[in-house]
Amino acid sequence: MALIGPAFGSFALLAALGVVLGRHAAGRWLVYGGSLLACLLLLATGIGALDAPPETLVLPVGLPWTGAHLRLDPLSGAFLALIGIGGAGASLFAVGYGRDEHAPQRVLPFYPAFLAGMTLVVLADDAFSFLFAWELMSLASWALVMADHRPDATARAGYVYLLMATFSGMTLLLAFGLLAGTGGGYAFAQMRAAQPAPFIAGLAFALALIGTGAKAGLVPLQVWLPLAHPAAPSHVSALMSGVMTKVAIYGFLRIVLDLLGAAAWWQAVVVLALGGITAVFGVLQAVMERDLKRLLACSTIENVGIVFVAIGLAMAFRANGIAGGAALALTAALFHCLNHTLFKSLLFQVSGAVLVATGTRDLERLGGLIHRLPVTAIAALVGCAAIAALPPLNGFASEWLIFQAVLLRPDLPQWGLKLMLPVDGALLALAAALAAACFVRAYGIVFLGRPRSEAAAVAQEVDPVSRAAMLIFAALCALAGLFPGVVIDALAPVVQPFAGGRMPVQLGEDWLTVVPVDAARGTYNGLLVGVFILGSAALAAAAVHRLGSRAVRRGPAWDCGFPDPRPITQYGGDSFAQPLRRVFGSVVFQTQEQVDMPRPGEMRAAAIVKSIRDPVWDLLYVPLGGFVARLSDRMNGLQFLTIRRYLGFVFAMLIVLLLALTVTQ
Amino acid sequence: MIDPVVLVLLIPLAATALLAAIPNYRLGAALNAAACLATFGASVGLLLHRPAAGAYLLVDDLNVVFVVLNGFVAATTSLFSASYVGHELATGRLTPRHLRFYHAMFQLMLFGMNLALVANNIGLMWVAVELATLTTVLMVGLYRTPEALEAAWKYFILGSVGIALALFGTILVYLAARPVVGEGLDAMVWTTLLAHARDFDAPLLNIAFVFLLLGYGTKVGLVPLHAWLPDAHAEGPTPISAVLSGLLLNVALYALLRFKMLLAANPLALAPGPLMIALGLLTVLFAGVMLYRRRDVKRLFAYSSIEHMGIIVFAFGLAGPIGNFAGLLQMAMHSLTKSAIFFSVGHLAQVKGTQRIAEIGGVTETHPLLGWGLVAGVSAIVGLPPFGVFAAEFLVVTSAFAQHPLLAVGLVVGLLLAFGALLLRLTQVAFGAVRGPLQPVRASHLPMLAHLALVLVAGVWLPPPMVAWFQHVAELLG
Amino acid sequence: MNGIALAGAGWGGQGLLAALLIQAGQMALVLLAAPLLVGIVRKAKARLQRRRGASVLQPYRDLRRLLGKEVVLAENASWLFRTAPYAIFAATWVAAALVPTFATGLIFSWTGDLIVITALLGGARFALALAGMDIGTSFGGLGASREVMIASLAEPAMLMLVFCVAIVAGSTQLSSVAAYMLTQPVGLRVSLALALVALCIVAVAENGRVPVDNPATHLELTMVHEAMVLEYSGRHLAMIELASALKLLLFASLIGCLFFPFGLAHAGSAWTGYLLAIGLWCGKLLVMAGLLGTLELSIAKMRVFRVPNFLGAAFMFGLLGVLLLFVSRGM
Amino acid sequence: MHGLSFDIAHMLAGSLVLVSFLMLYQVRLTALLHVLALHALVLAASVAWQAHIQDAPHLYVTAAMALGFKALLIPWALRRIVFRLGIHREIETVGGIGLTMLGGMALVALSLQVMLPVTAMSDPVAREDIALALSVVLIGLLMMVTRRNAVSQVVGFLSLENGIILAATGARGMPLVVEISVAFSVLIAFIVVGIFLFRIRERFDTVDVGALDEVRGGRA
Repeated sequence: MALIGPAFGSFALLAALGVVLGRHAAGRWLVYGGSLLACLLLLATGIGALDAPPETLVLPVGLPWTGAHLRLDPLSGAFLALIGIGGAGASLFAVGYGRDEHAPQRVLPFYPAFLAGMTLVVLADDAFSFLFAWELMSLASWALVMADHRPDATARAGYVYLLMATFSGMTLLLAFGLLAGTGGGYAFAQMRAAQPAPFIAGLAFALALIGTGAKAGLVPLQVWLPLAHPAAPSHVSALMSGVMTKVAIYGFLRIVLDLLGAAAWWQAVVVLALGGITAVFGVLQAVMERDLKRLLACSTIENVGIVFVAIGLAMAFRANGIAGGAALALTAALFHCLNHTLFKSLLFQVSGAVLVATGTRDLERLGGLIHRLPVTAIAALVGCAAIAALPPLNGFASEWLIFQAVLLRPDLPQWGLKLMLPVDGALLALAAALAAACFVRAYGIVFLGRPRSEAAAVAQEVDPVSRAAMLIFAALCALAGLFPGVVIDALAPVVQPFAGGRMPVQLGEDWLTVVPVDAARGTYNGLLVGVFILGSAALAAAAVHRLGSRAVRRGPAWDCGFPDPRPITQYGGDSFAQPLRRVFGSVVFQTQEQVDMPRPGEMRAAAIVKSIRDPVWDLLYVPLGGFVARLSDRMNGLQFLTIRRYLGFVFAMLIVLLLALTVTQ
Repeated sequence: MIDPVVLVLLIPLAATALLAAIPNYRLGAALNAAACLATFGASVGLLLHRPAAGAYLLVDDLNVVFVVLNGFVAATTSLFSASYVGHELATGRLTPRHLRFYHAMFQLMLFGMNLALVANNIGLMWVAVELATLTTVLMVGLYRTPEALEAAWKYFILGSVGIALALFGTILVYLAARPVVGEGLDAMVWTTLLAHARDFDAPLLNIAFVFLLLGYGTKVGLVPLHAWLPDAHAEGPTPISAVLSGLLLNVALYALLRFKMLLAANPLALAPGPLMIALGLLTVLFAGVMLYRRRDVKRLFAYSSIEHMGIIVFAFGLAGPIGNFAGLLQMAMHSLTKSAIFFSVGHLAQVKGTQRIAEIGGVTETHPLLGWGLVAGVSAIVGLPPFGVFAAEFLVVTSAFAQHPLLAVGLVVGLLLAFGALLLRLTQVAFGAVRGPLQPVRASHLPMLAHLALVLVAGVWLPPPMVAWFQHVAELLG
Repeated sequence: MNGIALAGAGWGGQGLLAALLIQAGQMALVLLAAPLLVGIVRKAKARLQRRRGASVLQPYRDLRRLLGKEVVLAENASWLFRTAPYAIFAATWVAAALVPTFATGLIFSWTGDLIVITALLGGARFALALAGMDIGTSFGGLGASREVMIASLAEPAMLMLVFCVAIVAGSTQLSSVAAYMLTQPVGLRVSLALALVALCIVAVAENGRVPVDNPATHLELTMVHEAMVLEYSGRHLAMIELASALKLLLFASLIGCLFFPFGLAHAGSAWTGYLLAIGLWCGKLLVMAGLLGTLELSIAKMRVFRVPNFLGAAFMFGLLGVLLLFVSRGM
Repeated sequence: MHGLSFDIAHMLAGSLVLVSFLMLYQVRLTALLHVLALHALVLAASVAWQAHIQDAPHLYVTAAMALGFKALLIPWALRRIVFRLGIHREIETVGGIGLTMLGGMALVALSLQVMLPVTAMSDPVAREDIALALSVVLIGLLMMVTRRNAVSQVVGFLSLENGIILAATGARGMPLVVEISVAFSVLIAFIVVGIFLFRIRERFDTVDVGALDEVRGGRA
């Protein structure tokens, strides 16, 4: 806790510096360098708090009679560490990347504020501080989204984003109002102590789910995410996707697991259902997306869904008193949060590097960057493999744990859970496979093949600092995948109070094998899998080179007899996605393709038009927006009445009130 | 040593006379600012030395904050006004003669508002509110354009009816008090009334409250009594818009609160809570919807003021220590924030030569300080942290949801509606492609920054004495 | 604590060395047997078509010839294109080594479970699809695009049947599952039957067999797997061919050890037991090769966009099996 | 004595209500102005009577103002405006006379009903007076709402205000009555001057901001 003060102080100082030195290069170095140090401080504090008793602090600010309560317990510590890692990575990347910022004075002041907001969310121990930080985080990130404010798309993104963020804040406000009761017990300690009636607890749960889900990106509250995350500068996108969604998940955990206490099983069913739908929906959107950063944002939705599935599992087990299962699922959820922070930060950094190098995020204008950006390409490959859940990287480790949790107890007593668990397993499996497809596409189109535009053909590798940041994160992805036991053991004290138990100690196992429950049920050893793959690949390569031919000749690619050297003959992003679009998109997204083929003799070009509709947008937001528009059109007439009419209102009001008075008396 | 409360009244009154006599507008503007600052100084004196309640004047926990706030906002507005009218004079929209009138009226209005705040006599309070209203009517019509006259006329007529209804209510309060307190002046002295309110005839008090609610509610801008408010804000000079939103609405609401205390002190009287909640909710929802079709930037923020008055009345309707505290806090915060917004908007409208939202764009780029000031102001007014309105809205919504879940949901819908509209327009004005002229404006940024800084501080930390006063008042409000 | 030690405890006096030897023996065995299986399938098809067909050893000869040839790389091939064959081979080999072919309880069996095997195959496919896209020809992209579409359904179907089996056996560990199937009176269960059907469909799809793909085709527009490897030559092609042969063997062994586990040796069996198990395994493979050949001859290849329905059916079978298990343990 | 004073006060207040009804009945502006003068006259009488029975000489000032200002000056000024604007022949009401009268009756009933539970009033004169004053106020408001013409609306406002003065003077011993009536007179003077200066012929009604908005190109 002692390090929190300096961290906050430096964030405040850095924000001020950002205002003053916004336009100077020194500002960039100071703000990002300072943020990097502060984030490392947070990381240290967070890791230190994992295994320590909770510390509390009450400051005489905030709500007058409550004060600002801060609390650092293992759960906050875990997420603090997460913010530290993600923040440090983004800051380090930004030291280099920020050089290419068009308007640094629009980014620098808000960047530390954003970090400070997120930090405060996980430390807050009363409703006021929590929401204060929650909304501050939204506001600061909104300002960052608006950094490149000129395009109409940004205006729309920022609008939808802040509106949804405020919706989330308002919903949480209601949830806290319910938990605080009429007495105004806003401190979390009071809320923990209170035992709300089942109905109240259920309502609070629903509100918390909506409120935090809107911020994390649960379907159908995710619409802002693919708009806002890409609009921000890439290092901010990394923070928003990699860290802020986790802070939202923290909010859910804090309210539902901690403040509400034991949950009813139907709540787990709701979380499982939403999580599963979100995972598949997000990745389906990602696989069809042609903007690189939007693709990454959609994939964030998918991962949020996966985490919520894991949390739902933990709730289900907890509701049935299965401590081991709850511990497994919750550990998996937290581990996946960490992993997503690592590889999504990495991938957004990659997208930033690509953007700097080529000036575009459009898949149809990229290609062949593996030749021009060799280091970025390696880091990107690791990130894509990790997010595609390939062993031995980290994404697989956490998804494997979640699958183990799904398979753990098929004999739960409630019918809802009995049905939901296998369905969720199927949805997760589908999501995992689609994620692999999605990132084959992303990597293949961006880095492989031939460049699809002049900019991609002449791209230059990014600066060394950015490269270092990407390589560090790639290494972290690999490390977390090779040694998952370290993370699992570190998370044990976080999980313990909520699950009522913990996973078996992992570090004592032979060869660092991961044992979710007991060895007979299934084990996984990332390190050995990694060693085996590397070893056998090396063995094969050595043997082949020793025993077989080593000769290499370069020649033209096979053109099937129709030589057309233009890169446009390659598969592009849209063409690559076409089979998937036809298989999955036609149902969910009503995708349509219209081919306009000129008749023989006609000289015009053939054309294909594809259309994708977002069902969530169409079914929920468009009608809602239309309703408000119609209502305001209808009501607008009231602005233009005559004075006599307005007097009529006064008169009518008076009569109504007097009548009411006579009736009540 | 003259009593500061007398100074608070005398300085504006003297300045009115002086300013009416001075033809030089530059001197007038300076003197106006000086008088306002002096009044502010005197009001700060009230914080240190609070005179005992008299038959006519009273300074207590409730009004001391608002008197100081009044002094402060008036002082900053006078500074803003000085640069604002300079520009208006340069563009020929106003003449020195207008300004002489304007400055005198400004002080007279200040006098009226201060008098309404410190009056311990409900009759005197009524007179003072009427005075403040009439002076603002005159200033709203200052530009003499058809629209300005239209707005002033509308304001005047609706305001007059409101005044009449408020007077009727005041008479009824007197009638209720007379049998208990006795005839004469004492039966109109608020402190005496409060002391004896327990024994008043409850039905009479109820009827009185209905009339007072409608009468002063017209000034507050409660729907459906709000019609004058948007036009008056949009067509008058911007300093007046700032003062209208920032102060006059508060003064009217303050008057209403005084009477609510009487009702709260009488166990038999009807609880005005449900009525105020209903009116407040209606106001919030209505204003939220109306915000969407606004094309004039000042009218936009006028509707936002209506919305906030709705929230405040809703909060007072909720009552209880939290609801009342939230209402008081919201009053103070709204007054500071909204005037800051009008300072920014006023300069922006001047530089762009229009108040049409569609013709203003990208101002954070062309006028960073004004533009970001507007962004901060709007963020504050919609209730985002780290600004003070957030604390108030937090308290209102949480305590409402604990008591009346459905109503709280309605309130949240209204807040979100308003948020959506304001954010939409803010995005248009502050960001996006640059629209409108680019020349720099000779703006005084100090008032805006001072207000925003205060709102920011209040969002993080409230001074303990103020909290204590508000808590005491919240208790009295029932 | 260990479960792992427990798994290895059966080794008792035989010692670590023997355990390692058997593990290595299995790895070598699958590597050696894989081309043979391909040869047998081809032979079976030829015989059923009343052709003589090439020798069952022909795949070995092909591999040897490919290994000896020089590699012709397309002009803009990157390092990824050159390393991918080894990665594909390694991932597939490790996966194949994790499947108990003739014995359960191998010393490294706890390294990964069925889910890991699925993911390793996914990794190989990931690399292959990327390699297909590296050159920037339309065929590579076409193959990769269709491959990921097929995989996007085949992988979940595979996972569903993994779930199905894992729930029945209470473990995802293949050794445990096989041991369970062997020792417990599992009987005929609807969900296991569904899983078997699903596994067969997935196996057909994963190995690029008719009706999903045709390993013998050379008409570019209908290819999936062959389109991706179109640019490969020499030793690279050899590794890929070997990897796909390994994959076929892997699936055959998987079907064998999950659904027909009789005769599997277990940790601590005598040498004779192991020999018998190897013999039985070869017999199972022969039968399956024959069945596969028959199947391939008896149906026509599907249009690409009918494949999703085919695989969707497998997915649904798997899901249905799991649901039945969740709802009623008796099914 | 007490009974008689009560009766007379009551009668005067009642006549004020009656005259209000008379006002509602008038459709021609000139006639309306005459009734307005009558209204003010009755008010003056009522106030003077209150001054007499309450022994409050300052109320005579109010009575005198009612007589001089409202009964003479204002009707005269309005009459000039009416003639100058050339609308002296205009007849118009919204909803018809009969309906308006019916509404007026309902309002009187309402105000009596509202005042009924008020028990603790020491002196019944006041209670009845207040009930009648409330009727006058409500009818005045009704008139403002139902008439389109600016002048007749001013008349409505005046009668509303008369009702309030009636209430104020009926409240025994109320301080500041004179001041308040002076303040009100100022207000009314403002309105009349406003109509006169800005030639607000019918701006109460027909000229609305909506119409202006079109011209202004959407300043909403």
